[in-house]
Amino acid sequence: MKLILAVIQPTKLEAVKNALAEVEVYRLTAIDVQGFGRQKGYSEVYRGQEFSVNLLRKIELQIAVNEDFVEPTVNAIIAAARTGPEGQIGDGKIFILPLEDCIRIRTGERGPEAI
Amino acid sequence: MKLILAVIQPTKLEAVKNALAEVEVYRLTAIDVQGFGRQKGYSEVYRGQEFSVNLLRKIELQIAVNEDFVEPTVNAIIAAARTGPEGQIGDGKIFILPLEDCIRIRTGERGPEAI
Amino acid sequence: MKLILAVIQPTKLEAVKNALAEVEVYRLTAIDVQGFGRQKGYSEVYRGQEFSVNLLRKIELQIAVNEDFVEPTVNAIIAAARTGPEGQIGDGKIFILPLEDCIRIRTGERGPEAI
Amino acid sequence: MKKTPIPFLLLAALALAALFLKGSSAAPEANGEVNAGDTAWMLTASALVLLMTPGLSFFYGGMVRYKNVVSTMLQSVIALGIISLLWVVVGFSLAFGDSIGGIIGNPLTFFMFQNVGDATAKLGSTGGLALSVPLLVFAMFQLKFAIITPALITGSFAERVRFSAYLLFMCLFSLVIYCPLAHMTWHPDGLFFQWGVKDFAGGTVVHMSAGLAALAGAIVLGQRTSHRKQEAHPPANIPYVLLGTGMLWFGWFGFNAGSAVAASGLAASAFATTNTASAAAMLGWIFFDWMRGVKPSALGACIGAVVGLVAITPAAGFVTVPHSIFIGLVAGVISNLAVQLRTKSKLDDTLDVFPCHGVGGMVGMIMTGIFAVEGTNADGTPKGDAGLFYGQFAQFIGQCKALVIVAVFSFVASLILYKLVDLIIPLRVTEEEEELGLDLTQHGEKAVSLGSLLANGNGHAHGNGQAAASAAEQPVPVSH
Amino acid sequence: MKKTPIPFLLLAALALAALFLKGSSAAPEANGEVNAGDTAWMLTASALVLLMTPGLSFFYGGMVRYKNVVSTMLQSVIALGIISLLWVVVGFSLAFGDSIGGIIGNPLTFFMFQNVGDATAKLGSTGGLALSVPLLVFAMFQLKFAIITPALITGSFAERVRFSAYLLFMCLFSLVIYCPLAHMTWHPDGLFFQWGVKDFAGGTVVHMSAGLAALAGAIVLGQRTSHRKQEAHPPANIPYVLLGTGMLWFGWFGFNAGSAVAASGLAASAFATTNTASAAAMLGWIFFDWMRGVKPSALGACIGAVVGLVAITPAAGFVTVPHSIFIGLVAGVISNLAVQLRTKSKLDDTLDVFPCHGVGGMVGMIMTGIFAVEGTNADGTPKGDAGLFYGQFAQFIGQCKALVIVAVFSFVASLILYKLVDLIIPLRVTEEEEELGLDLTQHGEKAVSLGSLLANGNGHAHGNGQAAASAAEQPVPVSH
Amino acid sequence: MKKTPIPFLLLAALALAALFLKGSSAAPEANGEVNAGDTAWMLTASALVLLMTPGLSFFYGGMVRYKNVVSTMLQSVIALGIISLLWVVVGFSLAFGDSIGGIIGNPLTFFMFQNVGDATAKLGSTGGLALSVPLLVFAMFQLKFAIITPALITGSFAERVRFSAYLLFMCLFSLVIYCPLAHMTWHPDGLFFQWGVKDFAGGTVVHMSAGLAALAGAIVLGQRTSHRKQEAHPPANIPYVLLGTGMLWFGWFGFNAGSAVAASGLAASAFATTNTASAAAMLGWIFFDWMRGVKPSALGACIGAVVGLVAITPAAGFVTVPHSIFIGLVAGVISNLAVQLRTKSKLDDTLDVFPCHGVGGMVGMIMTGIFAVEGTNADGTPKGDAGLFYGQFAQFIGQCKALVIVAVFSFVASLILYKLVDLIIPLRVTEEEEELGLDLTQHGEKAVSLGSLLANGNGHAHGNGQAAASAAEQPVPVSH
Ligand SMILES: Nc1ncnc2c1ncn2[C@@H]1O[C@H](COP(=O)(O)OP(=O)(O)O)[C@@H](O)[C@H]1O
Ligand SMILES: Nc1ncnc2c1ncn2[C@@H]1O[C@H](COP(=O)(O)OP(=O)(O)O)[C@@H](O)[C@H]1O
Ligand SMILES: Nc1ncnc2c1ncn2[C@@H]1O[C@H](COP(=O)(O)OP(=O)(O)O)[C@@H](O)[C@H]1O
Repeated sequence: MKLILAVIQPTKLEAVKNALAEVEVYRLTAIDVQGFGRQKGYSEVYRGQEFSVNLLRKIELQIAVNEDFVEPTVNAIIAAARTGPEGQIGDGKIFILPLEDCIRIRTGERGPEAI
Repeated sequence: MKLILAVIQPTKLEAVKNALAEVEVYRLTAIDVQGFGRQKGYSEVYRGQEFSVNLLRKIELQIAVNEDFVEPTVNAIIAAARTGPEGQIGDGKIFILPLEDCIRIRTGERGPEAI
Repeated sequence: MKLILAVIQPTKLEAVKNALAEVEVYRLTAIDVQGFGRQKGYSEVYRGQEFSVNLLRKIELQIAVNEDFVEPTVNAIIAAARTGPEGQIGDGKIFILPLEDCIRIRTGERGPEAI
Repeated sequence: MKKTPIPFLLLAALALAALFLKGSSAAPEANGEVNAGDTAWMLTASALVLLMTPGLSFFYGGMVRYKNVVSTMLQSVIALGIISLLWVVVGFSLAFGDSIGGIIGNPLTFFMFQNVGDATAKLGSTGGLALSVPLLVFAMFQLKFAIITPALITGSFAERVRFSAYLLFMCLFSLVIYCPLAHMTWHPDGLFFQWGVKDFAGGTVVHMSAGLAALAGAIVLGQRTSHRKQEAHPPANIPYVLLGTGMLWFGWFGFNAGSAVAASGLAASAFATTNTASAAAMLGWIFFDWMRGVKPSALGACIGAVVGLVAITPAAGFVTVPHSIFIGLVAGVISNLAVQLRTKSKLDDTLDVFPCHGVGGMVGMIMTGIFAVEGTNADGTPKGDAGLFYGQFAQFIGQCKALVIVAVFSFVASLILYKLVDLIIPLRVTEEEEELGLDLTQHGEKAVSLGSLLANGNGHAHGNGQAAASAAEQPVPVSH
Repeated sequence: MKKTPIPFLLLAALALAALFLKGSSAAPEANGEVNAGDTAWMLTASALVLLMTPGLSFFYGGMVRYKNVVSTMLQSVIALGIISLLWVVVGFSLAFGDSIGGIIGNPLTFFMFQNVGDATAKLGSTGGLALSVPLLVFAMFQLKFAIITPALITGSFAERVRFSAYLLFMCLFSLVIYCPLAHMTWHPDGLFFQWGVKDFAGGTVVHMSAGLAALAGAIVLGQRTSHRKQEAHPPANIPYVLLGTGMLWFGWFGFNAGSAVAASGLAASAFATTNTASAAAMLGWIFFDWMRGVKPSALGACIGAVVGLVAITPAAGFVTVPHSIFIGLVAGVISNLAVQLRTKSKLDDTLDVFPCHGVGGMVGMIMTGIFAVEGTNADGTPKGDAGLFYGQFAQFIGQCKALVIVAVFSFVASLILYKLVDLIIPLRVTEEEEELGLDLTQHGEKAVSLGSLLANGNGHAHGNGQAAASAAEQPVPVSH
Repeated sequence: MKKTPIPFLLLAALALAALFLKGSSAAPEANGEVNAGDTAWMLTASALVLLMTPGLSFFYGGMVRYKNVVSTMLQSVIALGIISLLWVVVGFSLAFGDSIGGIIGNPLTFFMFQNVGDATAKLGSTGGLALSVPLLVFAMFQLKFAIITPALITGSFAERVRFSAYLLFMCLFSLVIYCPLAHMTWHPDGLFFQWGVKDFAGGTVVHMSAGLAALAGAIVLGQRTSHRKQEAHPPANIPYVLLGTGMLWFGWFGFNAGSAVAASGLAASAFATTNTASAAAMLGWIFFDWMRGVKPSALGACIGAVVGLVAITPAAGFVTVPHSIFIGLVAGVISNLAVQLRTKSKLDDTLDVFPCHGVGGMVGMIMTGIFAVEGTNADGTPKGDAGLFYGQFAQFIGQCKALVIVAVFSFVASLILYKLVDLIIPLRVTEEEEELGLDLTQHGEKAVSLGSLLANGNGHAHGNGQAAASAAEQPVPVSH
């Protein structure tokens, strides 16, 4: 089992969810995050002074999947989360972590069953 | 060492915290998340049109523990986070990740000591 | 590759970001979290009754790095996130997780290249 | 959701009926007695009192939890719609029409505001109430009082009442409880008026009636699930409460000083006592908290100020400015204690409507009986209506009598109305809807969207209502 | 960002010019005809109407998405600045100066408010409009109408208009469309006034002109990207909408009852019909929703109430109270249907300004033609200006004529003005700025900072505007 | 927390004392000179000025950081409580009682509002101020000015002042600085009044006194820790600032046009100049920003508008409308520059009270000396009190003299008062409390709870105050 973390543009959430549904990944957890990366920020004004802000809002998806779903999931995310055919700076990252166990609270099931 | 991620119902936070304290787990980090799972959403109205929302608010707990605390922690969470005796869809999941190292910033201690 | 999770005081974010930049770590993802640890909370008043709150706001940084960046990153965080020379309760924790793969959505690159 | 045509059909029927009534002329000619200065003030005062209802919606809306903010606010604001129409149709007549036994007005006197424009500016069989403003202005001014009264009640059953049931209750309350009380108290042929009961701007009619109906409501609807579980109920937005308090205080000048129905010395006096009592109660509340070791809070200051406004309401034009300090302070401390008692009890009066408006109104009525200064008759002789403080008893006893009657009547009658409504439409939402919040389940709305996932999705559906065993994939069933 | 000196230089030039005009005396002596009561009411009414503009900013600001709240609000509030100055310089003259062919006022009559203080309180060649208040009060009262009209339009192109282009458009709209319409309708020598068209407080001048300009604006600017993609547009803050509605309702008493320009029975009547129509439309809207299976929402109640206020505006002083129920209900239902139609169409009138103000204004004008009661001449003979309902046709036909002329004129003229402005400054921001939100890109601000990372950083810059292939590390280019 | 009984005991003692004063009669009979129209306007104006204080609380509260919103708001609102009572007890007497040497009023003249109801509507030994409204109305109108003045100061030491110390300072400021200034300026026997200093509605009394006390406060309390560290201070809520500005602008019509103390041409004139100056300053501020390459912001527009209102305050009834454009623009630009200077300095005047109110008030006083038009005596002869612009010098010099005296007096006296207070109660909270925010540490409250973890828990306690070496598990020590 793996835990996939995908940091994406907030505007792509809907598209990614749909793409995941097509590869039969229906369950995930989403988190509001702020990214610092190569993409640069913008400036704000306060009391007549401009100051710059370099946090950019992103969404992180956490998706626990069984081994054979890893590649389809990754590919679905890449396809749906890319801005334009060539992608844009700030489009995000996917991280794959080993997942040792998974438990469904409702039933107490464990392991691949519970994903 | 393991890092336990537990996605639970927001209403269960208090109960889970108490259950963890009973097994002597006092430290944890909590995050507001949104879950997509089997539990379905609700509908909203805007300018006379109804539209449906399928994100549901959850809380994710991140708990770093030493090996021998893993099972007690998992059991405590399951017991406290379940809705009713049989559990409900939407009650959540627990994920167990391997944790290679842990450092206490205050002292610089590392490893199981620092958990 | 490793995924470093660092829970820090919100007031230290700026300092930690700068310290990381000095060791050439520019990319990271930040999350608002609430911590329960040894540091205690405060009390609130509502309709004339006081009640206590024991969640404390923290920031969690998620930083994916290649092996040789792990130690510099950890050291930079420790140095910048500590309150005062001796540190304070509540200064936070760093967790190091194994990271199996990393994919840049924009280009599709994988592995250490994509970090 | 279910299609619910009845409200619209009733409204449409009303509009059609109204169509075929030759109304009074659009612009009633001011007769000789109309004074432009007084009219200017009364138009202003009417507008000010209108603003109190949105003010109340913020005062209440900021105190409930984030998931019930919109519903709580709408419960106040909707009264602007419902009561405005009821008032035009029969409400004003029931309150100020020709008296039927001193208990209620004749519903036909001003049915559909017929005759309001044409009426001479006198009310009462002996012309007891002679106005220097168009009757239409008086009718609109009084309307604003009728609007805010049911809105006040909503604080007690907030976070669990069903919207449709509340609408029905509001209509019944207004016709069956509010209008008779207004008639008895303010119509020159009304029972209390004849007895000489002093209620300057609505201590009984508005605040006690609302406060007692609130008490009955909290009892009938029962505790919120979260209250039973002793969960914390963090107020959604304290700045809203501060804003609401500011709007209420501002509007209350219309309420109290407007009750002089003229831009006169009496209005000035009511203005001054109102401001002073409110100030004293505001400080009284938070200083009392401070004395018992609780931090002086903004919420406390706001609630205190409103209690002061409530308590001075019946007394405003009858007492002196220095005495209004005393009245405000006493009311603030008594309501503060009443809230503490309520907190320790099992009564779930969500926003303390009874301890604040009910108790505050009673304190005000009694204080009026104590501190009222003596009036003079037309021939200059004293009226003998001074308060206990000035060594006279009659007024005080009269006030107490009215107080008891109003309290009992309001409480019992509302109890009956709640039960009646509950038979037709269940008053309380399901436990699941309560958990999800009324905003979402009653109105399909969320108060705030900050663009983040979190602030967007509220309502942590915990699915108690779902078939527990089957893994049913249906949406959370949300009733209308 | 780019330094943009022109606005400041223009303003400075104006201030210098103003300096060397010997103004009228500071405190115009009230001549004998000035009535303190009427003046008291009109000062109050002017202040009330001023408050409508901040009220509108909340009504609109709460409905847009979180990232455009500040810009939407500022678009209303800035009108207080721009139009106030324009009005002093030439606006009031163009609207109420000596008539040039019944179409527009002479810009020199009250240029820079010269002569306003000294003028006798009469307007029109035959003294058709005799005031009992200082002309200066009338000028300030009318100013508030001129302010809110362009502010109303902003709802239609919200979330995508460039601030600087909007400022330019607002100036032109006010001078070229608003002032002539005000002149024709309300100046005694104006065309419509002469025809006997009835528009009590601005059904054509304010609401139809704004509504049609809004329609043109939505067409010229085109759909928001998010609208084209059919994304959800969750309203940022529903309590803001409720607050705005409360402020608008409150202020509208100044708007409508103030249009009697006296604290009179006519003011009382306008006050009453205004309140009643708004109540009927509020309920009409949500009950109609409910009937078709949509939950009764706070947003619906608010929009409904405002539609009722719009529709009664031209009729307020001319119809009876019972008829105002009918007017409010009909307007509420028609606008509700119009919004539904618009939602299904591709027209992106962000906040439904056309279906609410445009259509509401038209309904009001027609209703005035139907329900106006007959006026009387000085000698007591009837004027023959009653509505269709009373069996007379002339007034109704006159109203329709005016309606068509105003609609066509407002629509076509705004279309031209938009195109003109667009040549000078592009009306629409870039797609990237739209995505980031106008708050950040036009004003460098964020509505709310809750201290968390999330609420702090808004604007999820998706970088469409960046050179796609090169990995350029420049900040997102944000135009002024 | 610690039990703090003193405030309550003082309040209770006051209420008891008040009890045994035979107050003046409740409803002062209007004597022959009372005009209902003027009274209507002044009642309204008093209510309007009251609303300015909640307005200010939003204006300020929206600009501080999220963790100090409630405390900043309460610091304004609490003045409604404190000053209202002080004013009744001795404040009004000190300001408008029989003059003691032209410096201060006799505290017994209207002690506990005795004699206010009965007083003839004349003030001053030679009856210099003859009112057409009940003296009680005038007293309430003036009260509202006394309330807002200390509230204005709070912007300068926001985010670090201790609540209890502030309460004490406010009382002293009001009695020692505000009342004498009001007496000298507005009482017919007052020093400045006798000199012929023109201050229509409080340029010196209200704005300069507050502005200079603010400067002293910022100096005495010192920089916020976050300011020293040059952290960003994102404003919590810009819509609040817009709302506050709207309420202030609305209320300011009461402030300035009400200062005519009649519904007269003078009121109309003050109304018009007020609106115009505010508009000019609003645009001046943001257009000036734009010219120097800073985006035109909502915050800028709001601050600009308020500066315009401040600057026109002393001049409102004395200058012409065209000149008010110039006054507004100049004030806007000067304050904008002053804020820029302040930003570069180490002075931590949190919300720029000195650059806005202090400087704005000074600009207004000088402008009055320049642009005042000549008054006429009762016999029609000119008073010789015109401004520099009209070629006369005396008035201008007089204005400058008063300006210097008021500035020095307010600054020095407040400096002493701060030091005094600091001896009794430390003015500043601990560094730890500052970090946690005043909402939590002073009042135990949080502005907003959105139901998420994040928005619930604010205050990121970093525990500086904890014993560093020992791993003490005590709660963060939070002083009262
Ligand atoms: N090494 C990393 N560790 C943690 N988060 C990262 C890392 N690299 C990128 N991210 C996340 O992904 C987002 C997009 O990264 P960015 O650098 O803009 O992409 P790219 O690598 O395509 O240039 C960042 O805002 C950040 O949230
Ligand atoms: N495979 C998964 N990956 C990530 N998060 C998950 C996954 N499965 C469940 N979750 C989280 O747990 C929550 C509860 O899941 P749900 O599907 O309702 O439970 P169940 O498995 O009992 O039907 C979801 O809302 C989601 O946040
Ligand atoms: N075992 C843990 N698992 C998850 N989070 C932890 C753990 N220990 C500490 N944290 C996080 O780190 C923060 C600081 O912890 P704290 O106990 O105050 O530090 P210390 O270990 O120095 O006493 C906590 O608020 C919590 O968010």
